[in-house]
Formats: sequence, C-alpha cells, structure tokens
Amino acid sequence: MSAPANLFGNLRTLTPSRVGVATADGTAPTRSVLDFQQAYALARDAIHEPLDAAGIARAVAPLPSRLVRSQTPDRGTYLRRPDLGRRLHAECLIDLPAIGCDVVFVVADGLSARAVEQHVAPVLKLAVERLEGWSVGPVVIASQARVAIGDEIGACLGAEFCVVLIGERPGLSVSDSLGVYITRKPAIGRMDSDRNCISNIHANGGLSHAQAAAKIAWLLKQARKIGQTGVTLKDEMVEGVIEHGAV
Amino acid sequence: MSAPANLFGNLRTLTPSRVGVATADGTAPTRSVLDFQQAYALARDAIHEPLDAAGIARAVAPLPSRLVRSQTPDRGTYLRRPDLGRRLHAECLIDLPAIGCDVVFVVADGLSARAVEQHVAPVLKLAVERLEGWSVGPVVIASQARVAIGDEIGACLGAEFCVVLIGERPGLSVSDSLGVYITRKPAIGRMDSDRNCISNIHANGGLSHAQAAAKIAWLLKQARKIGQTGVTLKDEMVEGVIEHGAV
Amino acid sequence: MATYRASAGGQSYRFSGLSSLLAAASPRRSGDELASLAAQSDTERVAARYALADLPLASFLAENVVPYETDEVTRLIADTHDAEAFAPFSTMTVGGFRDWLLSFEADAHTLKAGARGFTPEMIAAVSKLMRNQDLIAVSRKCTVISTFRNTLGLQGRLGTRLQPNHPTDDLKGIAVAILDGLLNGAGDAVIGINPATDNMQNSARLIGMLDELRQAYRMPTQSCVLTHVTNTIRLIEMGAPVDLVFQSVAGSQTANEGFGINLSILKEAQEAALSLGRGTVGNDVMYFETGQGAALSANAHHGVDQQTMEARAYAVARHFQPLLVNTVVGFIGPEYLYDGKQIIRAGLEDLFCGKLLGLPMGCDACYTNHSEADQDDIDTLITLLTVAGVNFIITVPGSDDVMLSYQSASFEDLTFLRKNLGVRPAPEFETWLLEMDLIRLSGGRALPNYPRDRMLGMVDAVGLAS
Amino acid sequence: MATYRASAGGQSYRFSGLSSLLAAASPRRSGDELASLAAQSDTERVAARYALADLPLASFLAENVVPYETDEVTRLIADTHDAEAFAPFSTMTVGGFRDWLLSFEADAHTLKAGARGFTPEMIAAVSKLMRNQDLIAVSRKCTVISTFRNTLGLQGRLGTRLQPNHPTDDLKGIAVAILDGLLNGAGDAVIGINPATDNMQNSARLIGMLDELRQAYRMPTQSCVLTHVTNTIRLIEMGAPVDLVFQSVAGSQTANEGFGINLSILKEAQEAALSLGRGTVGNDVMYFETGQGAALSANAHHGVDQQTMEARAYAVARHFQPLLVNTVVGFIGPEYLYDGKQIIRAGLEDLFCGKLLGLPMGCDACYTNHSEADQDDIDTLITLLTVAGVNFIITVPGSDDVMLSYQSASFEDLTFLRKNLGVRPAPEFETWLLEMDLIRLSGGRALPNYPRDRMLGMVDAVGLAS
Ligand code: B12
Ligand code: B12
Repeated sequence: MSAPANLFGNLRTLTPSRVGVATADGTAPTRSVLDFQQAYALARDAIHEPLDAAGIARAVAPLPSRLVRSQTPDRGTYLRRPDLGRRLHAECLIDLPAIGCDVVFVVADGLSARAVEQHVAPVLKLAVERLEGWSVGPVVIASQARVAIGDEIGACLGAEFCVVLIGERPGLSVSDSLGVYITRKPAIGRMDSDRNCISNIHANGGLSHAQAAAKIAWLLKQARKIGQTGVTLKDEMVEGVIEHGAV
Repeated sequence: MSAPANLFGNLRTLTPSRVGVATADGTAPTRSVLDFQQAYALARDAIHEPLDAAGIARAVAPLPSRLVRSQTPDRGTYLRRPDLGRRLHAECLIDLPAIGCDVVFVVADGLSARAVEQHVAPVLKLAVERLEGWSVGPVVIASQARVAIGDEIGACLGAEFCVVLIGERPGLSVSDSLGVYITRKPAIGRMDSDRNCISNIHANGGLSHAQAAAKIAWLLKQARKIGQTGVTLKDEMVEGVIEHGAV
Repeated sequence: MATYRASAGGQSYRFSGLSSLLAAASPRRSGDELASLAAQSDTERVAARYALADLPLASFLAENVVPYETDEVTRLIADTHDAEAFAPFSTMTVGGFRDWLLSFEADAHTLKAGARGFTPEMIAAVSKLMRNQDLIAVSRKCTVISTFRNTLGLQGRLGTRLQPNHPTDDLKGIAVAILDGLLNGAGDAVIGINPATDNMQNSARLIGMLDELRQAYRMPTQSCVLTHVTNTIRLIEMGAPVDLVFQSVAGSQTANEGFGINLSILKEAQEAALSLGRGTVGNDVMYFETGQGAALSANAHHGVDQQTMEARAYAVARHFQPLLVNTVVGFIGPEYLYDGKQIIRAGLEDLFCGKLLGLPMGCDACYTNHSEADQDDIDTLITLLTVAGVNFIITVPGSDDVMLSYQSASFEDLTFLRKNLGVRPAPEFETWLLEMDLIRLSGGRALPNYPRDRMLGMVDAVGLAS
Repeated sequence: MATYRASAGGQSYRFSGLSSLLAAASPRRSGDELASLAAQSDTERVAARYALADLPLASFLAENVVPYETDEVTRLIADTHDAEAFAPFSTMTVGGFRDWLLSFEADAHTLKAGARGFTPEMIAAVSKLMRNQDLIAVSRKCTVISTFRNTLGLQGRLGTRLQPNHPTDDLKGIAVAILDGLLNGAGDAVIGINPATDNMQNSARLIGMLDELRQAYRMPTQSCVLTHVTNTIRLIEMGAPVDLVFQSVAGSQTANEGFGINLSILKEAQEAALSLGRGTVGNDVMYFETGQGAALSANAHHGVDQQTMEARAYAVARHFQPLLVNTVVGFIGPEYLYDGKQIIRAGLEDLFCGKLLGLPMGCDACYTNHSEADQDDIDTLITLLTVAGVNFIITVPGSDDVMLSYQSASFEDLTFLRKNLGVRPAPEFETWLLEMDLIRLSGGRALPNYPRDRMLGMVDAVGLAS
C-alpha cells in the first residue's frame, strides 16, 4: 500500500465513499478494482430479486394491506417499460374501492425489493405513530411498480395524500436504499414537480428509520397546512438537519 | 463532388471496391456513408433468409437429392453454435445409407441461402459434366449447416470425395457469394487443412459458374491423382488464372 | 405537416412530419422504442437518413416539432434564432451541412459564428447522419470557453467536476471526498454536491462549508450545491455564498414544468446569482444538467425522439450563458439508453450537439446497475470524449456515487486521461495545483507526501466550523 | 492440477486447474460460452479474478495449460522462456504484476527487458484483471519497433496495411484500390493482398505486380500476397520477388495443423525469405495474423479460454521476429465475439498481450455482418487503439472488403486518426509522401490535384505489364 492510501486510512471511516483509492502512481490498485467489480455483481443481482409481498403484508400488520401489481408482466419488461410500471393491472382495481382517507401508504418494489423488505415496516410504523388524527388507508403493496403508480392507487382510494415507499436503484455501496415520494391529490398524470421526496433511507450511512418517519410526518403536516406538495412545499424542518457523526 | 472523386470516376468501374470515397478534405461524404449503411442493412437481412431446400432439389434435378438438416434448432442458435451446424440431426442419418460413390455434392446454406439459390444449380451441373466416369452420389441439401457437415455426410454415404457448396457470409458488396470446399475421405474430425477451397463465386465481379466448375473438376482430378486434398494439393491449374476485364 | 419519402433496400417509406423523420433516422435506442418512435428496421432507418440528408436546413425554421403556441422552449428557439448567423447555411441540406462540418472550412471560428444560427433540431438532425468519428472530429474543432473563477474549455484542457456526495450530507464525509479529489487534481470545473435532502438549512450549511474551504485554500474554482433552483433563489435571498445556480433542464415546457421550472424562474435565478458578483475571471453563473430520456419520462416529449428533445434542452441552457452544462448520459436507466453502446453513442451526440449550439459542454459518463454497461464502457467513453475535446467530465471517489447510486468516472480516471492524452486542468487551477505541489506537469513519478499531509487538515477544519 | 478457491458475494467457488481459473476470470465472451468455459455468473467471475490476483506469476511456469509432451507451442514457450528476464517478476502475484504494469516503473525500457521473461499465459492472466483503460495505458507505454524497408512502431506513429483485395484478383482492380490508399497516405506497414484464389500462377502474378509498382514509384514500403505459407515457399523457389511471408497462426499445435502449418514450416519460410535479403532498413520478414476463436473453431483449444489461446499464438509469432502481427479481431463471427463491446475489448486485450510479449502488434479492427456490431464500433476501436499506441491498423477502400466480406477501417479513417490524434506514418514513408506531395504535415487544406494526376498512371501501367 502506498503512503497516501495509508493517510486516508482513518479518514475512510468518515464516508462510505471509495476515497483514497489511488496509488502513489495515481492508478486504482487491483484490490480496489476487484472490490468494485464484486459490488457491481451484487448490485445487479439485487435488482432482480422478487418482492415478497405477503411478507411485507405480515410485517406491516396490524395495518391492513392490499396486494396489487402493475401492468408489467416480468422483470425484463419492467426495466424497459416504465410506462407499464406506473399503471395498475386492471384486475387490481376492484381491490381499491373509493373509501376516502387522509393518506394512503403505497409500498412499491421499484428497483430494490430488498430495500422494501428491510425498511418499510419500521418506517411505516413510526410515521403512522406521528400522524395522530389522520385517517390512514390500507397499505397497498405493489409489485413491479414505479413511483407514479401511487397516483392511480391514491385516486382509486380517494386519498388526499399518497406516500409511496419505493426501492431506489441499487448502487455499489448500498443496494437496499428506500425512497419516499409524497403527493397531494394523487391522480394519473401528476408530475414529479407535484411531489416531495425523501431519499437514501438505509443503514449504510443513510437516513435512519426514525429520521425518515419524522420527515414524512413533517412534510405531510406542512403540505396540509399550505395545501400543496411539490416544489412549492419547502423542507424547512429544523430537526431535518441530520445529526453528523461516524458512519 | 470534389476533384479527386471525379478523377476516380472512370477507375471505379474497374473494381467493385468502394474506392475514391474521400472528399478533398479526406472525409467520407454523406452519400457514401448512407450507401454503406444501406448495404449493411441488406447484408444483415440476407443472413437470415431461410433456404428453400425443395426449390434447390427441383433446380438440381434430374440429379437425385436428399434433404437434411443440422442439429441447429434455429437461426439465432446457428450463429452462436457452429458445433451444432457441423453435425447432422439424428433423424437424417437414415436417409444417407452407405452407398459408396466417388463424389458427393453437399449443398449447405451456410450464411447465405441466396448464394445457394443463385449459383448452386448451374455450378453443379457444369461440374458434373466435367466429371465423366465419376460416380456421383445424391445431392445432399443441408439446412443450417457449416462446411464440416460434409464430413459426416460424406462418411455416411461412403464417398471418396465430398464437395460442399456453401453460402459465404454476406458482405456489403455481395450477399450471394458461394464457396466450395473439397475434402478427400470425409470423416468427422477432418481439419480445414485437409480441404481445398474455391471462393467468391458470384456475379458481382466474382468467379463465373463455368470457372468454378472447371476448378472443382481440376482439383478433384488432381486430388485423385496425388491421393490428397488440403494444403498439399496445390492449385496449379493453368486455366485457373482468371481472365481480367471489366467487372 | 410535410410528408417525406425515401427508399432503401428496394422498399419505399414515408414519414409524416419532421418529428417522425427525425425519430426514424436516429440510431437504434431503447427510449425511442419505448416511445414507439423508432424505425422498425435497419432499412427504414437508412431510408429516413436519405430523406433527412436531402432536406434543406431551412425546413427546420418552417416546421416546429413542438407547437410554438403552447411551448415556451419552441418560442425561445424561434424568437432568438439569429438569421444572420444562419445565412451562410440557408441553402444547405442536412447532408450538405454534415459534409461542411467535416470540411476544413468548419473551424473553431466559423463554428462559433454559426452557433446562434443553428437550431437544436438542425443540429440533432445532422448528428443522425454522423458516425462516431464524425461526432468526435467536429466536437474537437469546436471551442466554447466559459469563465467564473477560472477559464474552462480551452483547447488541450479537460475540466472536472469534483462530486463528493454523501448519503446524509455529512460535512466531514464530504470533506474527505473533496480532499481526495483535490489530491488527484480534480475540481476545476466545480466542486459540486448533490444534497441528499431538500432541506433548506442543510443546503445553506453545505454552501457555507464549500465556500470556507475554497477560501481557506485559495482555490481558483467555484462551488455549487445542486438543489432545486427555487431553493437556490431562496438561499441567495438568505445571504448564502452561492457561486453557481444549478438546475436540471429539459427540452419542452411541459418537461420543465415536471421539473418545477420555467424560463422566467431560470432568469430570476440567473439575475440573483449575477447580483452577487462573485466571479473573478468572468460571470457565467449557471450550471445545467440534462440527459436523454428526461422529457419522455415526464411524458412531455410531444412525439419527438429523445435525442432531439435533448438538443432542445441545450437551447434552454444557452439562453442563460452557463458556465457548465453536462449531459448525465447513462444516469436514468436502460429504458432510455439500454447498454454501453447506446450510452457511448448518446454521450458523443450530446457533446456534439451541445458544443455546436455554443454550450460549454461536459459529460457525466455514467451508467446505472440496471443497464447493460460496465466500467469498461466508461473507460471507452471518457477516452473518446477527451479526444473530442469535452469541456469537463464528472468525477466521483472510486467511480461510485454512494448517494445517487450510479457509477461515473473516478479521480484516477482523470490521471489516466492526463497521462495518456496530455490534457491539462484549467490554467488558473493548474497554477494552484502546481503551487500546492499537487501535480507535476511532466507526468513523472509520484508526488511527495508533504502537500498531502498539509491538506489533511481540511477535514478537521470542517469539523470545527460546523 | 492445482485447485483454486475464492469467494465473492458470499459464495465460495473452486476452480480446478489454471485453465478453468483463467477462463472463469475472462470477461463475458460468446466464444468461451460456446466452449462451456465461461463463468456462470458475475460473482463467479469476480471470485476467479480474486483467486487469479493472488496467484504467483511463477505458477504459470509450473503448470502448462496445454501439455508439454504433445504440443510444440507449449514446448516453444517453455524452452525459450528467459529466466533472467523473468527474475524481477518471479515473486510477484498476477495482481501485483498488474499494479506494477500501471506504475511509473513500468516504462518502455523495463517492459522491453521483461518481454522474453513473460509467457503468454502470464500476460493473458494479467489482462483479465485490467480494465479497458489499463490495457490502453500499458500498451501505450510499450514500444516495439520492427524494420524492413521502413521503421514501424515508433512512438507517435501509426502504420497502415493497405488491403486492396478483389474478388477475382483482377490486377487493374487491385491497382485502383492501391492508388486510392496511397492518395490517402496508407500503406507503410505493408501493401498486402489476400488472393481470392489459391492458384500459384495467380499469386506469382500478384507478387510481381506489387513489386513493379513499388519500384516504379520508389515506395519505401513492403508488399505481401497473403497466400498459404507453403505456397509462398514455393513462390520463393520459383524466384518470385517476395518481401514478406504471411501466415495465420494459432495457439496450439493442433490448431496450427488445422491451418496446415507447424513451427518447422514457419522456420523454413523465414529462412527462405531472409535468403532473398530484400529488406533495406532491416530484415524482419514475417507477417502473421491471429484472432480469438481460431483454435476453438478447429476444436484445438484444449479447454483453454480463447484469449489465452490467442496470447499463445503470439508466442509462435515472436519466435520468428515478425515485421507485422495483427489480430483480425472481429473477423470470424459472433460465435467468438458477439458484439461491438466484445470486439472492442478483445482488440485492446490482443494489442496489450501482443505488445507485452514483444510483438510489433497491429489490429484489423473489424466485424462481420452476422455479429452485432457496426461502423460506430470501429470508430471507437480505432480511436482507442491509436491512443493505445497500436503499431498499425488495416485499411480497405471504403471500409468494405469486397472479397473477404467483412468491414474494417477505411483510408478516410486514417485521415481522421492523423488529424485528431496527431499520429504520423513511418518516417521513411512520410518523407516519400511529402516528396510525392501526397500529405501535408500540418493537416491543413486539401492537396492540389497534380500529384494525384501523376499517380493515376499507375493503373494504366499495370494494365500494360500484365
Ligand atoms: C433517476 C433520478 C432522477 C431522474 C428521474 C427520471 C427517471 N425516469 O428516473 C432525473 C434525472 C430526471 C431526475 C431529476 C431530478 N431529480 Co432526481 N433522482 C433520481 C435518482 C437518482 C433515482 C430515483 C429512483 O431510483 N427512483 C426509483 C424508481 C424505481 O422509481 P421511478 O418511478 O422510476 O422514478 C421516479 C422518481 O425517481 C422521480 N424523481 C426523480 N428525482 C426526483 C426528485 C424529486 C424531488 C421528485 C419529487 C421526484 C423525483 O422520477 C422518476 C420518474 O417519475 C434519485 C436518487 C436516489 N438514490 O434515489 C434522485 C433524486 C430523487 N432526485 C433529486 C432531485 C433533487 C432531482 C431534481 C429536482 C434536481 C433539480 N434540481 O432539478 C430533478 C427534477 C426532479 C423532478 N421534479 O422531476 C433528489 C431529491 C432530493 C429530495 N430529497 O428532494 C434525489 C434524491 C437525488 C439528490 N439527492 O440529488 N432525478
Ligand atoms: C472466416 C474465414 C476464415 C477463418 C476460419 C475460422 C472460422 N471459424 O470461420 C480463419 C480466420 C481461421 C481463416 C483462416 C484461413 N483462411 Co480463411 N476465410 C474465411 C472467410 C472470410 C469466410 C469463410 C466463410 O464464410 N465460410 C462459410 C461458413 C458458413 O462456413 P464455416 O463452416 O463456418 O467456415 C469454415 C470454412 O470457412 C473454413 N475455412 C476458412 N478459411 C479456409 C481456408 C481454406 C483453404 C479451407 C480449406 C477452409 C477454410 O473454416 C471454417 C470453419 O471450419 C473466407 C472468405 C470468403 N469470402 O468466404 C476465407 C478463405 C476461405 N480463407 C482463405 C485462406 C487462404 C485461409 C488461410 C489458409 C490463410 C493462411 N494463409 O493461413 C487460413 C487457414 C485456413 C485453414 N486451413 O484452416 C481463403 C481461401 C483461398 C482458397 N481459395 O483456397 C479465403 C477464400 C479467403 C482468401 N481469399 O484469402 N479463414
């Protein structure tokens, strides 16, 4: 190992980033190249893992849940046809009657079923706890789904707010990162500018379950106050500043 | 058009090559780039055209023929699995009894069914005419086949010589070029060094049917004389020097 | 809407409207297939190119691919078109334009003179007739210089964005990544953080930290926190030391609305940043990112192929005299650019279109783990881009962005490019690197450790400041 | 046969024997899949690379991938191994070797000194741990010079084979193609015809024509008719003016037998050509072509992956001090290299392996119409190869070889490379081109027509001579 790499030794613990890779000659050493390739192989595998929807349903209980799927027939198609991943399969509509509620939580596999399995249940539980007085619809667990599937689901159920918890694309350092997308008056055709996002919920130096839940609740309450989600709803939550420390 | 391109005008007729392409600035003009791409699209189509084996059988009549196929299930597999294209499908063996003959002609689609359809019948007819006194086996028409399938066919039939007429890979300027491969004592496991080859039989400035037939006959006769095909059989045919002229 | 006809391979084809002609002439691409716009066969594709080659460039002034009435990007393109600059090209066909671009006549000077006469659609069109080498050769001839605290885009120079993202925006974590980049000589284009959260206070803190570091080490470069433009406007109002305003932009009004922006918001932001007068060498204050597929993803592509939409995004960008524009070429996923080949091609197209339209064009040579690409493709693309004279590339520690979850070029890749293609950093930044003993101009052996030791303090300093 | 173990992604794998380890460590490739040798998953591939990285280079001296007893190529490799040259590397692992190759210590001098100490298997092994950029960076550092009537392989130079094939070997047709190449400044590596027929008289005629042309125009280059080596031996006996002896070679004795050759035939041919003493600057008289897949195609790969077999072919080549060696990288078809990505990678691997083993390595950057590649991939590959310091590339009129039916680089591509990467022809040939007014060193505007007019006579002359 070359000197600068050693110097980085202690600093490396401050970030999950691949810092201090370069040798004294400025190139990436064999070890780091192979570690990178290993991470790559694993990330690619993660994308194809199927969602255990029934398991999620059990995990979120006692909250009631519904299992739905998008119009995507398989994973290969899912990757190439986001349009299909945004729409409910026709046969699922019947399970989503217009009950009306303040908020519906939609759990979507997205690009990482693992993220959903690791983080959804605790985040959901903590968030619901903070939403006292809100009527919460059934948790809708959607397979082969994209963020925008929440628009159709929320509209069907007649929810004022839709909160989609979705597996973000796996990276080399974390393949179970959860993202949250909050949309007021969900309806087919909503734009991303109509939503707010909370990202990087995971245990490898990301946002904790409690932090995520707190932010979901803050954003929902603020959104209700100003009657808006999206770019006009600014995250000015003071506790929102994340505590800093070791990773 | 730039000056040097014009200068090439007359010379271009001397070769099917894409000569004189460069503009005065040394780059390929749009027209030639698109012509190239058109030719590319056509060549790629040619590879996938299926062989009309029955049509070939009619065309080579009154010579008797047998239709066989390789172990390749489809064209996609054919391209990736030359090993399968070299072997007869088991169900075809019964059609190839050990009759014994001096020479068997095998017609194989190879990479260009079009070449086979355009050139096999006349070349075969002219070649057989020149082989007076030779016992000629049935013409075996093989689909999804490679050169080496002739080894198995020839061995089954007990032929002393096997002459495979096969579609060469389509290029941008000619997609119906026929190749001929001659092997003495055909048997599974023969190497390419055991064969002789005649290539580029086509009408776009290539070898004529008559020339090809003459060379087949010359090589067969010489091979019988020295008891060998392959690198030790040299093409010293004097008429083999092709007449030169306009393309 | 005009109808275009052409034949190829003995078949004749018709294309109704410029949009379908442009789409059919595009190289095969998953995004256009997703949008059902792609040619159905290679021969149809060639036919479309023949038709396109014969089309006068002026046709693009006569027919809009997105309606003028309902789209402010189209209006921007039409209303700011410089007829005088276009005059020399007014009788050329698209095919003739390609030949001209490849000729000796097209040089840094004539290309610059033409830029405001070219519309994005013209440039997208001609790119569809070009091979990879044509895109490289023409991009290389085209020089676009932009300035803030240093001079970017000079010939023989390659800038880098140092991208030190962290999953929770931890200041020390970010400082370590910045240190790593600087030790490898990266960061002249910008030190730019994508904040993990949208929290305003958090962004303010990041901006403050970047500015402190820059001043402490007297770095002749600029910083940026890539939050939403409306946030940055507020941050400027709050008095944050903002160098550059960042925003993602796309090629139609609707797509931009999907990003929560429009031209007047961008104008407002530019004016706010200009008012701070923080540039020293110059005052190009905008930083834009684009990428094929964004418009289609927002269902805001108006039946136009993704590469033409991308070029239209450049028309948005150039209106605001940016310091930096980069396509994030393989960032979204396989639904728009399926594999390494499509990403490489798109990267070269984007560079070409951006530069010809007069943008200081960079590229984030990248891919996601759900597309069929790997680091070999990035090696290939950054080499080609550097030959093609890209203004800057994105670099992240070890190629792995731990927050955005995708792979790009690394700091080591920059060393590879400098060693093997002889490119150098922006001159002001180069002087600083030399002063700090962080690079050796000759290439040469490894550097001594003392400058590195000296800079390690950076991370501690950040700890104290926060 | 040793067993190697490693784990990746939480799974452990074992590989029995060097061959299966090397194969599993190879990048995904259709040929290795055809041979049922490829890794079954990406994690298995990485595991194999970890194992390979820890393997001492010396292991390759202890275990032969093809048996010594039955294979003369293995015997050649083992018996000519230079232990002294290997000494500095004798304690390195394959992974450590990669790091050394990328270090400043590895330069033209040390690489040259090591070449005879490296076996093809060592070099193939280390290439499997390298990214595209590593292959480029190391190839570029490695200089191999060869000479006949000019000097090939100097830094900053790019040679070209001018390949003027014709479907019936028509002399005038060939002359037109040669003229075209010369007008574009191609042909310093060799003017080399693949004869359509194997007819002896025909080859003699072609050799005569090439020699006449060369003398008439005093071209400081060499010619070659690429017929079978046994034919060339006879032609030399017949008194034909043979400059270079050509032959395709492969990496095992059986594969070479499939080509109708063995080492003693090659020796005989080399001696015959040397006896003619036709070189002026030097006397490297052999020209070899290789290409991944040839051994497998002949079922002569002995369970070894195709890239390692390819490197073994280089051991055959280097024994005969060649002027030229080139991989014909995408020539055979998709069963060995499926698409542009595999072809590009293989091209870089072959260049790297060839150069490190001490060969004057060129590349025919090419593809067939049944593989998934196109001219964009060739643009990409020739750009990368030139950055990587390839000794020469193949050029054919308009990229289209009308006899061999495949596509390669064109004469115009050479102009692209010269303009954009600053590479120049072999010095003797460059002087001649300047004298003939066929190039301008500065790049600059188009050349006047008179030198071209003067050279048009070439084609008529050929008509008279025949
Ligand atoms: C891919 C991506 C994009 C793509 C989206 C297009 C597409 N088809 O995917 C592009 C490049 C266009 C993009 C743009 C922007 N993005 Co974005 N993006 C991502 C990324 C890397 C992955 C998202 C993902 O995996 N989604 C899961 C898949 C399965 O779901 P999907 O339905 O296919 O994806 C949808 C959402 O991802 C959504 N989306 C993407 N980005 C954003 C941002 C916001 C604020 C919202 C509400 C929605 C949204 O667009 C997709 C299509 O509808 C995340 C980072 C991460 N690690 O997750 C950042 C991220 C979500 N984006 C972010 C930002 C800030 C933006 C921009 C606002 C930047 C800007 N200043 O303009 C813009 C505009 C977004 C908008 N309003 O449309 C931030 C959000 C921060 C926050 N907490 O609010 C993130 C977390 C990255 C970051 N930290 O900078 N983005
Ligand atoms: C591909 C090819 C090769 C490949 C073959 C490997 C493979 N798997 O395909 C490689 C690069 C290894 C090769 C090598 C040689 N080839 Co070659 N090759 C061709 C090419 C371009 C296409 C053949 C084709 O499409 N076949 C049809 C497909 C469908 O059948 P296949 O079963 O897949 O292919 C088999 C045959 O093509 C055979 N084969 C290939 N070349 C040769 C050459 C001879 C003499 C023989 C007997 C067989 C043979 O190998 C393949 C596998 O068994 C032709 C030119 C053309 N336009 O056809 C030249 C061509 C056939 N080859 C030629 C020559 C001279 C050679 C060499 C002898 C050169 C040399 N001096 O070493 C060597 C050695 C050949 C041998 N004895 O093995 C000449 C033959 C001239 C003649 N009339 O005899 C041709 C016509 C090209 C030329 N004019 O230079 N070749």
